[in-house]
Amino acid sequence: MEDMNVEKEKQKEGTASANTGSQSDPRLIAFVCNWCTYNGADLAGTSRMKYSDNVRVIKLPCTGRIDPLFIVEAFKKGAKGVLVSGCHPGDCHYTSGNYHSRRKYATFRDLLGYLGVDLNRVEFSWISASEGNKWVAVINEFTDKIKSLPDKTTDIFTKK
Amino acid sequence: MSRIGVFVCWCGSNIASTVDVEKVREEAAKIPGVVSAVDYKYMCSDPGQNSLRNVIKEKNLTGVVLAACSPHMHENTFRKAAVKEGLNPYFVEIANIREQVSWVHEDKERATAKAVDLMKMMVEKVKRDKPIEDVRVPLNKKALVIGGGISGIQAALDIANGGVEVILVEKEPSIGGRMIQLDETFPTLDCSSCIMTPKMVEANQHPNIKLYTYSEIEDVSGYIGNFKVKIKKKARSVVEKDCTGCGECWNACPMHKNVKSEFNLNLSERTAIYVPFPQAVPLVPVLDRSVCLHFKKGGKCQKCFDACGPKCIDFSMQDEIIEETVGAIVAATGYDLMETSMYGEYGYGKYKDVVSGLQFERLLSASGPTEGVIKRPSDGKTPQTIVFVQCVGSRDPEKGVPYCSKVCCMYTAKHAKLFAHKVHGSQSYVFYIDIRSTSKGYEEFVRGTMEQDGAVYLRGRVSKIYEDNGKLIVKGADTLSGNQVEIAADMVVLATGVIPKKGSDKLAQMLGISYDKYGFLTESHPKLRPAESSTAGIYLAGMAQGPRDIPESVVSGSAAASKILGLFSKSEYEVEGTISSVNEATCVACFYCQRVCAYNAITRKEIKDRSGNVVKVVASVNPGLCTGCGACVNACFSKSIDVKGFMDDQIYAEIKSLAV
Amino acid sequence: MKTVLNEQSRRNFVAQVESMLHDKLSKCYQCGKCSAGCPVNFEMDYTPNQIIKMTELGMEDTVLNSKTIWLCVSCNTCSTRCPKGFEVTGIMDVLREIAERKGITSKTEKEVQMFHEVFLENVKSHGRIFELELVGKYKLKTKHLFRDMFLAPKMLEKGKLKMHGETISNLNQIAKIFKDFE
Amino acid sequence: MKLAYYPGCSLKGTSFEYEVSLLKILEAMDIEVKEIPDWNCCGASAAHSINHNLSIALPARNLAIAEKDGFESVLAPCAACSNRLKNADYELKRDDILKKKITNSLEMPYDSQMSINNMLEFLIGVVGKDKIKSMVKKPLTGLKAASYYGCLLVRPPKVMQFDDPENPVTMDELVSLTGAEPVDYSYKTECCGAINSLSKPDVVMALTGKVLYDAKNHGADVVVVACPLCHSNLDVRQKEIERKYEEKIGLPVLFITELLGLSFGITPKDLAIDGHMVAADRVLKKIEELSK
Repeated sequence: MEDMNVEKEKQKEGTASANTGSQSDPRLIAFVCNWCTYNGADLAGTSRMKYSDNVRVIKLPCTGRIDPLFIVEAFKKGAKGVLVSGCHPGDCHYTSGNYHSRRKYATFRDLLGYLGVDLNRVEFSWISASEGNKWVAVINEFTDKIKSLPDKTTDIFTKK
Repeated sequence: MSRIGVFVCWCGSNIASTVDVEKVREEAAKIPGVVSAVDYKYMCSDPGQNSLRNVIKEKNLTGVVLAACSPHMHENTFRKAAVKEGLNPYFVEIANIREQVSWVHEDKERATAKAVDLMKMMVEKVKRDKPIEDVRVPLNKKALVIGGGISGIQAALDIANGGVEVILVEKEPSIGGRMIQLDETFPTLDCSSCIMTPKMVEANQHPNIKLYTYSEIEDVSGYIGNFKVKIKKKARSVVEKDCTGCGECWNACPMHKNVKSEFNLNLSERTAIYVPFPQAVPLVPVLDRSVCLHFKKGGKCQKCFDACGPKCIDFSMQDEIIEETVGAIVAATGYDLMETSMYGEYGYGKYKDVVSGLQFERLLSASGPTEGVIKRPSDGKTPQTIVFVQCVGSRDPEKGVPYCSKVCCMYTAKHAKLFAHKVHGSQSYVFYIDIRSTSKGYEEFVRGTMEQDGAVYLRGRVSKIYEDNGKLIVKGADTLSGNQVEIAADMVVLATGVIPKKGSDKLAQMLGISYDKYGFLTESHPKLRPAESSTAGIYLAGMAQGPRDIPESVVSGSAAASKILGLFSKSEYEVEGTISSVNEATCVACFYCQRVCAYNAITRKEIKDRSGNVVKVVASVNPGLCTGCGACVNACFSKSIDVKGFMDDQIYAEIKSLAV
Repeated sequence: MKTVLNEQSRRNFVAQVESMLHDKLSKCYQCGKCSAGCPVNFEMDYTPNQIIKMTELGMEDTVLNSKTIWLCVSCNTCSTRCPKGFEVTGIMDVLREIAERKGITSKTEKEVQMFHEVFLENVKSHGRIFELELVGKYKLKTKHLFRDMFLAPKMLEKGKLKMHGETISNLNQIAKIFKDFE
Repeated sequence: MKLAYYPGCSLKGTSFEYEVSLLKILEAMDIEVKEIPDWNCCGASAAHSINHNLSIALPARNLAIAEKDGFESVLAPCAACSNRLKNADYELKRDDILKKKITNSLEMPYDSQMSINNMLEFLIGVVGKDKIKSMVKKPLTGLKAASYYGCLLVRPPKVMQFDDPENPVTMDELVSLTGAEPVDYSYKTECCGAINSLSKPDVVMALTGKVLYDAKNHGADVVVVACPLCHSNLDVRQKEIERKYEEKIGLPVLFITELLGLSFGITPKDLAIDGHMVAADRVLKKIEELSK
């Protein structure tokens, strides 16, 4: 019990300025589509589910709008992890935007790796408007995963 | 220079209990360009909206950020309020600090920090907002209906009765489609001709309907409100306006054998110059040049020409291309029945007395090849025992299609019923897997076939049909009693499955609308937009969308018509302004954007000099078709396309604002 | 099992059953609720709904020789709950009666059949049931001499089994009924 | 009203306790019934199983005699008898051809005006709750009694026209009148298999066992019946069932008339309760203790 309090205190100390972007309190950016995942996140809210507060959401019309360079830019600006999430395959509001996004990322991965981004720090998921619980799970798991990665600033955006 | 106002909403305690709203307001005030930062208990309330309007007016704001609930809740509310003060509605941005902050986090300090971040992001975004005007597309108030079956006719009549001009195009020599081939219709047993023929005549005579039969769509371009359509009117060899439909020509035609009647599904013969059936609309024959002796034997035979009183036979007639501009299109291309050649075990084609359900309709029909007396094709005798086999091709992923054809349960019950009515003392057996009878009066109809008309239903598929001593031996199963059953029948009727009309996929490609893996046209939304195709201005009706019965086809025809009448009730079509636009100066005309566009919204545009020489080709966005998804933006190599409301510089600014 | 449907004999059999049943076989839509609630389903060779279907298909031999018709305890659960109001219990009576008339002896359930026969003989000879005689004759006929015999002494002691039966006075009338309807 | 009484064979034999107790409580309530003269067996389960016409003709004779003797109402305490009498009446009403054949054979007319009552209908409908309530001298407070209706009283409902076939309550109401507590359990109307009692004892024990164990598991001290065939299975075969399923039951099975008799203060001996195979001693002792 005491230990936990100590832990909590520590956490608070570390976040005096809230989200220093350090490895222990990483800044995460989520690029989500307006129709499925943004609504899924809203549903988590209306259902009063609780999840990690490290994430910042950037809303786009569709995952098909996500330029891979947005991901690069996010890491450049100090994000420790980037999440891309849209409608499930076949459910895209714009018929096929999420397929474009998926295909683009498949080819873009290698380039990210070449740039020195640990590919564990980028995640793709499909979260529908009815999956508030999935949004919560994905955010929490992703945050934990990023926190567990080796704390080397060189991991991100530095050519090895 | 931006003059931004930030409004932080408490939402009572919904936000204020977890987010330090005053802190958010203080942080907002520090941002360069923010000239006003206030917090208020309920921004969405009337006083809240009034304060928003007052500040816009007093501080002459160029942009507004509301740190409040989800944009999906009140974005429109605040945009409307802003518009009242003369602000472009797209200069209002929402930072979602309720659904995505106060309701999902507990640590007030950290939640406040996140709320500040989201507010800052939106301030950066709104600084870069450009005014967006909704797009208005002019409408050509004329509709094209493709397909002259019941759903197409219904759509055409409804549109025409709404006072709008309609062009109705039918591939076959007569309108009427599949329905006019049917005998009586379930569950009321009213005769198909009796209820269909008046509609056909009405369509033909309607002042607002222009009818093209024996015609096909050659090309479609354009977009909602402005479709350019090319219709190929095939050479009929008969001058329509002069023909009286007297029949002298086909009576004179020497080719009265060996040519099978398509309308009667090969159960009878027709002449080279013919009308498919006596009630055809228009009652004008077509000369089938592939079998006509005049064309096969170098012009010697001209018996029809000689017989024709008004001299309207024209052997030299050519195909004609007609161009029309329409504002909306209905695709009602209908269906075909599955070929059963892959069912060798059922002997269709091998045994004359194994017929399809549609053939049996013709045998039942008073205007059919047997004048409504049920005679089996092999020897013309009236069958005493008929076995009906359901789900032939349907629900058979191995050989046929996995889906249910929906109408077979009902028409088989109808067949068995009419057989019992017409042949006294006869017996029918029906092999089925499930009985699907879900509309009004349907279940009672099927039960009546069993309980009043004595049809014996056996739950199971048929494995094989073979001939033995003049009888068709049907080997089936009755899974309910667990028995293999063998029945000696005089005739077998196969309820063949429904597939999309041949060539409807090509038409769909021409129209730029999507279709599923079977070829059925797909709805814009399977539940909420069932009458719309994926492309604005193109609507769907009838079996082209998937198996359905007559009432449903009529409903879908009317639904498409009402959508079009609704569309045409305004002078212009309005499109949300958040669409893509091309920077023609930098576009290199690679057209990668065109490839990713799911809406065919990108077209080639030629830029000409004063003397009319093409100096440059660029991509151009059709505002009538663009939905603003932004896929093209990412496909562009030269960064020449951007999507309004979500422009590159805005998103980069948002990311930058989150820098740590 | 393989069945070759003979249309004429199917129709004859269906007509016979339906006239005795005062109900139509085609009413049954095979939902299986009868079989679902049947308390003796576990012992049957065909479920009640199968019996109905096979009767409709004219599978006379199969249904008349089935165990099911003799195992049915006439509890009427099936008929009571039948959504189509079909006489499920009734069809069992009808099929038993047809089997009896045809002289078909159930191979596996002959005890049931014999009990009914012995019972009616008992009624025929006394007008009422003389239980000791009924049991005795049944046991002789089925050769199950010792089954349930352990119950007898105590039942005798309790007075449940009477040593003498009652015979009604107007036995002639009973004889006439049997003559007219047997 | 002249009340005819059709005892049926069981009440003169294996279920004599039923008749003894019935006549005792009728006497206590001062109600007179008259046995149908020269009645014959209704044919019960056997006749309808193999000879439909006989199954109508046999009970029809009893009804015709009763009618001829001027009765309007008949009490058939045996559930099987009342079931067959009602069935015969039903068939004669709907099948004119059969009716003609049968009345010809009997050489007696039958007008189909007879009201046929099973035991429960008789007690609630003819005697009346108030009368019964007024007779209760020794309320059986604290006794838990599971009413077992079986099949024949309630099914088929269109013929029996008695209570709710899926959830009958008439006997439970009578149980409540005695002061005892009705037990709610799941096998109230499940079949005990009586028709095949002698010919398929294994099946019958399986069915009867379920009823007894379920009643016991729901806390019953005693099972109450209104059918001699049910009684035979539940009582006479109970020991055997215990042996077969290796679990003690020990539930006395009383006729509803016996339960009423006890509450009227009639001695168990006068009600012939000692005629049952499963001794009711413990329950009787409990009743004695509770009444103190």
